[in-house]
Amino acid sequence: MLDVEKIRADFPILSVEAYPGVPLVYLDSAASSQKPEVVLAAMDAYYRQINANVHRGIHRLSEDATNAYEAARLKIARFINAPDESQIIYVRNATEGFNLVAYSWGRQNIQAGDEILLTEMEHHANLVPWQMLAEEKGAVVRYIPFLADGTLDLSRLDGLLTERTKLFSFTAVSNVFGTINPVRQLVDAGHAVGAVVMVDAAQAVPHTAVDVQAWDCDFMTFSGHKMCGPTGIGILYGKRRLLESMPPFMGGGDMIRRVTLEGSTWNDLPWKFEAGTPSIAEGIGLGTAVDYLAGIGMDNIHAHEQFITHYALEALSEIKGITLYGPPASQRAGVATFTIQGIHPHDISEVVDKDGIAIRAGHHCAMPLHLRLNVSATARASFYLHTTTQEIDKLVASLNRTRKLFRL
Amino acid sequence: MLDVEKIRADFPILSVEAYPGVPLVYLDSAASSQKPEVVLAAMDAYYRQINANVHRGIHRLSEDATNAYEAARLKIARFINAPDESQIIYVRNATEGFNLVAYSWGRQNIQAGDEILLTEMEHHANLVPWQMLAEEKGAVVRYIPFLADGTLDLSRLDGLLTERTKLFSFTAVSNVFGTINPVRQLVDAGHAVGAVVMVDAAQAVPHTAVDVQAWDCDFMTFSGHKMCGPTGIGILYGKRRLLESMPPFMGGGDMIRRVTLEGSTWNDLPWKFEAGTPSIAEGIGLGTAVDYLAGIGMDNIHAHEQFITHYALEALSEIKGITLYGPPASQRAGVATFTIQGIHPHDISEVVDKDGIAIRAGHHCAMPLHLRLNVSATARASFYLHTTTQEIDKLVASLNRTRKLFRL
Amino acid sequence: MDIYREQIIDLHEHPLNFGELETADFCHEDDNPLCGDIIRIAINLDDSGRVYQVGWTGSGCAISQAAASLLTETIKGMSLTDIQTFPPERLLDLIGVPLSQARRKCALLPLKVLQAGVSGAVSTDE
Amino acid sequence: MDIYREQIIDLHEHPLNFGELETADFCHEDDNPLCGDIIRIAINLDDSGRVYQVGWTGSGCAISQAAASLLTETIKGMSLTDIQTFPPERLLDLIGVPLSQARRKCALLPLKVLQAGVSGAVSTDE
Ligand SMILES: Cc1ncc(COP(=O)(O)O)c(C=O)c1O
Ligand SMILES: Cc1ncc(COP(=O)(O)O)c(C=O)c1O
Repeated sequence: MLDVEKIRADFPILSVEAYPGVPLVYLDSAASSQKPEVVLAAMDAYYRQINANVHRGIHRLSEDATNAYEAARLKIARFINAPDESQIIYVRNATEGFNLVAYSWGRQNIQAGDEILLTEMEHHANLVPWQMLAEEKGAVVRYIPFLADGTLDLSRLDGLLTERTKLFSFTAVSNVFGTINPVRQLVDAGHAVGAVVMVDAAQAVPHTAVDVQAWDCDFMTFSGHKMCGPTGIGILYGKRRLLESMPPFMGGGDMIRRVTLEGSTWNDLPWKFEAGTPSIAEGIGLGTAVDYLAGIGMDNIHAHEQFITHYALEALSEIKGITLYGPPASQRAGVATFTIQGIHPHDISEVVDKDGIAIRAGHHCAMPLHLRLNVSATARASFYLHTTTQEIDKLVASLNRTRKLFRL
Repeated sequence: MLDVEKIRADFPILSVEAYPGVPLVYLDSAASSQKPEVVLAAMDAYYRQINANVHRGIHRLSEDATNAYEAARLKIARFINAPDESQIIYVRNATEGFNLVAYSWGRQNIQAGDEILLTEMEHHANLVPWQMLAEEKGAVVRYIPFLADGTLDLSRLDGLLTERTKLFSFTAVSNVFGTINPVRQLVDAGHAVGAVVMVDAAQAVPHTAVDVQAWDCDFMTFSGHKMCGPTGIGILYGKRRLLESMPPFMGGGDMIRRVTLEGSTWNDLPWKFEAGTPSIAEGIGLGTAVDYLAGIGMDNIHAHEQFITHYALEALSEIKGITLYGPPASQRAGVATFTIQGIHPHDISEVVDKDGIAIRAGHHCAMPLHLRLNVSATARASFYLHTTTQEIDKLVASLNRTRKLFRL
Repeated sequence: MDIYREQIIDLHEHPLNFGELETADFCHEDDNPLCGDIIRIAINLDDSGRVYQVGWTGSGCAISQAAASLLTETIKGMSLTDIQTFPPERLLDLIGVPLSQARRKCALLPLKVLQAGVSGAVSTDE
Repeated sequence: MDIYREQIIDLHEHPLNFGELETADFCHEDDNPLCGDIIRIAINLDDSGRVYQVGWTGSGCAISQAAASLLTETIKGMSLTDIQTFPPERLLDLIGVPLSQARRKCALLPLKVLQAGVSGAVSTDE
């Protein structure tokens, strides 16, 4: 198990007070994680010692910057067991990962009448780009529904995956239910009908060991800011054959081989997809985050989150009037989403915030999921490697106080 | 005038040694600028004290993060005199600014046979996106040539701007020649034929006071990393009427108003164009950079660079076998691009680097410009508010030593 | 715990002017999709064109609900012009707790609905 | 100043095997668009299929030029198989100065051109 106190000391913000005298209890890691000292130090060192534009310079700073930036890419490739670092494309966030595939692969491969299969538990990032693509091309978007326990209704898979399905994209882990989906099984089902399969790993890579080759997915994307890395950086992974066949997404410097007034030719992977000055400090920061997580061990992190999630679901279920959404702890990641009868989630979040507790309230960028649940908003507490049972106890106590405040 | 020694103390990297015993002489600001302490401190403080996802949270960190991120937008709006901060769209870099307009405005407005007018001195960022758009739509790209002194051949303007010209995009300042183009005159000429006019301000905003309302341009873009800000952030400015009429670029969280399984509606400006978790620390860093630059005064910075550029062109012109490209110092920004007979620019850059001097060699992402000059590469020294005459002297001495090394 | 004033909790338990009107001179509904709050306000005017009856329905957080109660109570007797020029700050003052930017949207939803309703009624009249 | 070995400067002044061949068994040209270096290599083989004459032309930085001189000198007497298996490290050793990733591409351009030329020649034969 983790030495959680030692880990907490790695995160400067965890010793900050939310309000004077009120320590911060950060239970919003699923929205964005906090950053350990090493990651901040790596970015700071970059700016103080080797900051320069990459790839194009012969001077020392530019070489050092290029080496650090590309070394980070290699670390990230290893972290998700990508066959080669040229398949690791730096993007801003998971959202850009989806948009890159929708614009580049999608506009080349999706035609009128083709089907795109998603699920009803997707984040907007894995809904809107495909809806936009489908609208442009006259394609059809279909959705796998979920069951009352927040798991996918796999009995519908056979009917929904057909030879018309050109793309199948789904989340590895739901950001609302925490549901851990059977990725390999879904990838295989997609491949069986000839679909290209993309996995939303935004809530998976930060929390469990991910192996893209074991998943066998064609594309996969995630965000750095949810995994101890900085904002402004994310990763798109793709199979080489697909990435090579795709036209570029954005045009500009670095992504070209040659530009003339008549036209241009493209650079090799991964740079073909990285136009303009990249997010250099951010790439380096993410590389350091990956080192940090790997040093602790993704299996250890997962085990700790399992433990916390069990504890939290148990404790929360004692609260009167609470509804908990999603599967049992053993089938989910470190997320506990709930409503309390008679108190709007916004009010819950606002009241517990005054106890220093950061949870999220709203639709969590999953409006269709909430429409299906027939609630306009839920409250969500989410956990990470630094979460303690004491923090869960504080949340429960604060929620009980909130009920009292609302005279329930 | 500037107190350059005081300014130099603001930049931690300027006291770093390039090699043991060899101080760094950074003459590559046009590629990417160095960052003052205040900018690094602002980002560090963000991560240590208020890091959280923005816009969607009710807890204290999220509110503080949102306020800081949006306050930065307002500062940037004021810095370029935008009418309203909702017209300031955060992008990754200037390159993404062009691509956003090409994809969103361009695909909606450019048709077969339409013309896009650029210039032969453009950076790839202002070439490739339009070539890709033109190829998709069957439109035609035309180019204003430049004269021997590196200024635009304005006598060609009348013939090239016609009622077929739907878009006119040009750089305010050439990153190779340093040429300061007559922006307002060009904008007016474009508007006179009904074209939408976009300005590449990547080399302008860092170095001179820019007023988008005085320019009257329809779109304008620049990068944070060239103006004392972090990597991973840039700005697209647009006129409200245009931005409102445009479809979104990327789809995902934050840019939507409502998402259903059937389709989505879009958020207000500027968020309609900002999909997913944004570059929060980077936006805050850029806001601080703008404060820093405004505190020193853009007119003071420009005057200092004028002084340095005069000095540099004078000193460099003494070197035997040198060819200097571009207009006289009074008509250009702080850039000196040159070749030396008998030594390849890569060799020049590599040799002076060992004297601690960072200059750039290559095509500077302006291949068509170099094709027209009929050279495959040039060397470029570029200046900023911290550049001193002593640094120019060192460059000149090192270039003379380079000639000796090459037995010239 | 004084995050929410007693009054806001009171209004949450016992909203003012809550309910449909049998008939209404005009009514309007809108929502705040980002948080899911939804408000519908119905108005009856007297012969001098002033509000004499108002009812609201909807669901949402305590802030938007309290705002609906307070606003509907305050506008009784007002003319449509009074409503159209009703300053948002006045509603925020009525609520009387400090609100973040995000929650401000909740607080102002009822006013947005009301003013949109009035605009609709006025322009239909013309 | 010992950034570049004397030999590299020598080769820059007096390149080896520089020039066109009157006739050639095969020749190939390629460039490194990112830096603009361009190299063309022409080869004549003897009856046993070994290189007995080689000429190169092109322009570029001192590193790519020195590499072209050193490589063309080294391959004399080699078979096409020898050339196809010529290890890049060997060329870097011949150059003998530490090179960054960016400059490595300059150094290896002549080898890339040569091996592409050989591949073309071999596949045309078959
Ligand atoms: C004139 C000009 N335009 C556009 C760019 C592109 O900037 P970025 O690479 O930050 O997108 C640059 C810088 O490289 C530039 O100098
Ligand atoms: C499952 C899932 N997918 C995608 C995203 C989008 O991530 P980002 O906003 O960093 O692009 C998120 C996070 O918000 C998420 O939880």
